Amino acid sequence: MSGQLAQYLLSGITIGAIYALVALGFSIIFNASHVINFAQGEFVMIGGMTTVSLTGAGLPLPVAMIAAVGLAALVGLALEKLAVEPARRAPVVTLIIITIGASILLRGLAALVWDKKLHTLAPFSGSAPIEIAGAALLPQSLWVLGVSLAIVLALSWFFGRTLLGKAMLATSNQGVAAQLVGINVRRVLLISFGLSAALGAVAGILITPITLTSWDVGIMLGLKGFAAAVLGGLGSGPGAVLGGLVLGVAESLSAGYLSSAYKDVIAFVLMLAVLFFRPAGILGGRAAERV
Amino acid sequence: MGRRVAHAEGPAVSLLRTEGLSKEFGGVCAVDSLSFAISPGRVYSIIGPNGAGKTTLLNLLTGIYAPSGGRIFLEDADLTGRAPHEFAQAGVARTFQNLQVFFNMTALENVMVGRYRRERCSLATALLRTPALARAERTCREEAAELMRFIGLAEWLDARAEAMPYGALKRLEIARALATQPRMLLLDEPAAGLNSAEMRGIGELIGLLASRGHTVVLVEHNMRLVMGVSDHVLVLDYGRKLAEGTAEEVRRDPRVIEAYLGSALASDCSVGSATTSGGSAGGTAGSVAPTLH
Amino acid sequence: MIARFVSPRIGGLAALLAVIAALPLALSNNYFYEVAILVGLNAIVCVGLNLLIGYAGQISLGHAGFFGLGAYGSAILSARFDWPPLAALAAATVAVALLAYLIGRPILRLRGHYLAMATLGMGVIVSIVAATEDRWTGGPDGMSVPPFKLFGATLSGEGAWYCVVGALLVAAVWLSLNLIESPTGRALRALSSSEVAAEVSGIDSARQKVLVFVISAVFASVAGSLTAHYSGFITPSKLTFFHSIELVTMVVFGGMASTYGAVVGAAVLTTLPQLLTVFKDYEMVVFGAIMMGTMIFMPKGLVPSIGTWVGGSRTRKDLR
Amino acid sequence: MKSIRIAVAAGGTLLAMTLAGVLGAGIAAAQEPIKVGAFLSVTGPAAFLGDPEQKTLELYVEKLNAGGGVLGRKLQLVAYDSAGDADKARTFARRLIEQDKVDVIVGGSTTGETMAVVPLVEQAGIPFISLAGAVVIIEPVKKWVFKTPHTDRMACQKIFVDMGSRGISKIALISGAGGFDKSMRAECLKVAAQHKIEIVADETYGAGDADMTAQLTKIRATPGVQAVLNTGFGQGPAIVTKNFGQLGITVPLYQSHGVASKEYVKLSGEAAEGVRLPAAALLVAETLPDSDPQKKVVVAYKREYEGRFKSEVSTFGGHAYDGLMLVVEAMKRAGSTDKAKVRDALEATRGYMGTAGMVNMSPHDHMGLDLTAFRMLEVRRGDWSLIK
Repeated sequence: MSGQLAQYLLSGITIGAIYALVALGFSIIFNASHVINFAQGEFVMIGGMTTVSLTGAGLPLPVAMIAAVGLAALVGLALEKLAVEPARRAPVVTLIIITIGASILLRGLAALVWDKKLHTLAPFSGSAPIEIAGAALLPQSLWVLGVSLAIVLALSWFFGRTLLGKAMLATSNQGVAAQLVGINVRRVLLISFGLSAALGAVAGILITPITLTSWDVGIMLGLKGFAAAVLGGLGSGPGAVLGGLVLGVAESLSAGYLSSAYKDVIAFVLMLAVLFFRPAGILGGRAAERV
Repeated sequence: MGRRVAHAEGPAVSLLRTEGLSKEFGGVCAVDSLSFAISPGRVYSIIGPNGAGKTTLLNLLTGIYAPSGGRIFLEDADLTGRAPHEFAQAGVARTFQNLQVFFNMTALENVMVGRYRRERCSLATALLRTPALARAERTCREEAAELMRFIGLAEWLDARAEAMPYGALKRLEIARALATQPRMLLLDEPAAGLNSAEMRGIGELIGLLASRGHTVVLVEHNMRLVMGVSDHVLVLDYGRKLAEGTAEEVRRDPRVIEAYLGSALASDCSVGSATTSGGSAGGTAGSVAPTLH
Repeated sequence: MIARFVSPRIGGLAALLAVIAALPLALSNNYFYEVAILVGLNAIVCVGLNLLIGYAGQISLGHAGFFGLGAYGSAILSARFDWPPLAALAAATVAVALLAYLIGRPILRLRGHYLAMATLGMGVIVSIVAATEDRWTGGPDGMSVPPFKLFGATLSGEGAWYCVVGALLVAAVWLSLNLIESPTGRALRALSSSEVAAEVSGIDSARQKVLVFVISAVFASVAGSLTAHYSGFITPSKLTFFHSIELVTMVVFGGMASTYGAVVGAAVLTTLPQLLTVFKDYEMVVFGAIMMGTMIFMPKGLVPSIGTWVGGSRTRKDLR
Repeated sequence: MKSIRIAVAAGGTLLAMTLAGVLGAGIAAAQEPIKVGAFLSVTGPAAFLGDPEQKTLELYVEKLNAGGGVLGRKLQLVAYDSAGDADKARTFARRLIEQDKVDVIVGGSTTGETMAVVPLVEQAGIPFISLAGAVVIIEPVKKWVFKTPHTDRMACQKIFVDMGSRGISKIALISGAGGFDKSMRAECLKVAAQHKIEIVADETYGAGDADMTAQLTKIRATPGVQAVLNTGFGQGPAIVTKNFGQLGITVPLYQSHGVASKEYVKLSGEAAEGVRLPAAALLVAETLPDSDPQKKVVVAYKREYEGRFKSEVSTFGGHAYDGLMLVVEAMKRAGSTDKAKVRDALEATRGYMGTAGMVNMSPHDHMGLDLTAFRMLEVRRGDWSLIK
């Protein structure tokens, strides 16, 4: 039985780490622009699909990865410059629709450029499961976890230590003030999109050996990642990771002990509960938007 | 127009009363156990250097903040901890330091919103627009228009709020507040950002309101305006009552002079800053108001 | 003076009636009727949703949930318990109204993205339940729904449906126009502009939000029930997050805070996929591009933009 | 009145749009060719069904025309993407019937889309060949509705027979949330008893789930499980298979015909070794003995498809091929495209050899396949191999 529980926890952590990586992307953009980018899942897809097709074309994995991350970043920059920037002063709904339009567009392009089939990558360090407390864990999951943590550390350093990072934080808290003290807000937003797109791509590459990838893999991942980000507190890096892990563990525990059919419902109910009773999220500093 | 002659008489009974009213933000007391009473039909001014807690006090008196301690009474009714709309329904109306005009409506509609308290109708009535409602709406429109003329906004009757100049918007807020037929009207820096001519206009308006028996509570930086119109002045400093009395008494009070000389500059530039914030009205909603409960 | 605030409603309704009356001349076969009917049904949802999003300024990414609850409510009651469709529709509507009322208060305390997320989550939950409870809903493969009966007579034939839906659409528009012009409508517009100012003007904003939330949910539910009976078959695809997005897009595309905008938005986005079939594989790309393009270049939405273009700048109010 | 002008402007736009809809829709060519209508989920969750189906139809309509068409007339394919959405499917079917005036409809990648359309075709009286799996499509028999794929019930039976031959009686079921998955799960639960199979665990996973180890762990912990059956298609089964290996579960794993493509083996890697599933002969075309009557047709289709699209055949494309060919055969035999005649001819189909197997239609059977049409396959060394 305890082995069973251990397995549920490990499975939860595996899924959770995936959600966490996607959630981080949401948080970065939200931090800088207070925009929820519904195309975040598509960055994940681009990362995975590009890597797959490039390795398929014979490129070595590392090269393919770098190219994929680069491509995603470019798409992110383009999205900000061409779609979000022009509508920055528009109401939340408009921005939501723009990013959703972008996600549909990107998905459509992916289906044209590549195909509508499922693809996968070989796990980076073999598929021999690691035995922990009578439970099996894929080495790939460790990769996902490790990289998420590394990214969180890197981000906290970036936002806490570097000038640009501080500028981005300032922009998120006090757009006007930031402008007054000479921060180039537009540039910050641009960078935030590029950054989170690249991050999404990294996620897409890392998780492909586990979840497989396809032209429309972004939909569900985007939704769950979003939920995780909200759960942990929009805009908080550690919150995103925690939110992801909580969501993942909640899912696998409810799949194990309650009902696998309703595990997603349970995940979203959890999210609603957090929204109702702690709108700022588990680790969210700022409270829900004010009057 | 609400002529409440009944309240204009018998200043013995106080209209609004607070007992040990306090509000702290993270340990800092913005308003510190404040007790005072406002008698009806007068112009009651609250002054004090910047950060003295004037706006906080106003937010307490309109239910936007829930007090951390003390009580608020409107005549005998205890309004402590009530929601802003309950204060409004009890007869407390206010304007805002940085404009809170409904920019998605015409000026007239803004004033009509003020009459919500009286015009509100059942959902069915609203959906079916019964003849009764249509009639009520017509009178509502006409009376709102009349009120606007009275406030001196005749030329803006059909204008969209977003198209109106700052000075007119300041008056529009007052009109909207009056439209609720308040028993007490709270004005938060009505002169902030106005030129001297407009300021004189506001002064005259306040005088006119008082003469019509309205109870006006005025929070204002501009001493000339305050001293000109006030029957009674309350001086705050660091959230505490520093002095209270007629304009004359207060002006002569050494503590007041001391406190003011100390921060004369502050009060000046604060008027300036109020201008800028007023200029970007609408967008600055977040800065005044905390979350409603 | 009187004419000033009566005419926009009369004039607009007249125009709408004219269009609905004239359209059959263009509808050369049942396929076109079907598209027109679907336009009408979506338009009814959007007119309601516009009260919430456009006027009260509250987002909902979960309205497909209410649409679907109405649809499945009718479907299950009439198919599994052979209730008369009209009674089923009524029961479903009441149930949805109650649900909306119950979840309305906690959800509408949230703002902006948090509200969006909460409503989205609510919608997702509904759609998962519908797909899982196959005993009742037939699961992802859906279930068939008996035809609609009005006072014993079966409502069949595209023409008949067209008339019913057309009449209902006019009614929906009329109700929404009335509401907006009423004190309640002003209260909604007020709180969407400045909630604190609305409150100090004596408006119980929480209550008003819940009220409009319930109204929009009811509009969606009724349209959902009718859609189910009309197409005679229903699958969870109409409850999904994507359908919610579709609905919101219709409203925003047509023009927020414009009832006719909602109608036009529904018309455009319902017919668009039919037009885009020309693009074959490029359909999605084009659709996405159109969504983004209109939002970027016409953030005010189609009708208000045309309005300002036709009648100068002071028309937004009249566009109700 | 400005306001009226606005209202008119709004009304005008509405009218204009709908008219545009009318015109845009009216892209119908000359009456000359035989029109084959199709609505397939080329995008959306079931894209991997609709995509090969559409490709196949395009390919073979082209080939037939190159070969002089049917009854001396060219074929014209009118295909719409219903994106797995039943309501879209219905509207497009209506469009095919009313607007494009097609002679026959081949399509409906999923059961939901098919069932939503059935009332329409029955009412309009037009031959309709569905490419979806569930039994409900042909049970009870509907006058104008036929289908080419094996039913999910047959798949269950085929699997249970094989299990029986290995002495397996207690199994665990794990299925996805999709229509195919749930429908097959239901059928398996129905027929299990007849084959003396007891289902001791019944787990499900959601669409787009990334990991099923939780469900599989629960199954592993259930006492007496001798085999696991996964009903589902797409991403799910591949992940189930991976997790299955990852958890080191040793009992045999059965998959459904829903994953009958090389893709599945590729995706699930070595974990797929030993997995068994029922599928059409198409998957093992080359390895079939030359004696096998089906070999010629499946090899031909495989070569055509892979030669043209440079991607593995899947049985789904095969279903579309069978659908089109059945119609063509029927038209030839009927000697006309008259809907009623074609329908009768379809119902009279005997001994047609397709990618799915030998088709013998009858008034009580609008699919015409039997269990022999299914081959039991096992993954050996990363490829399919026949089990006798």
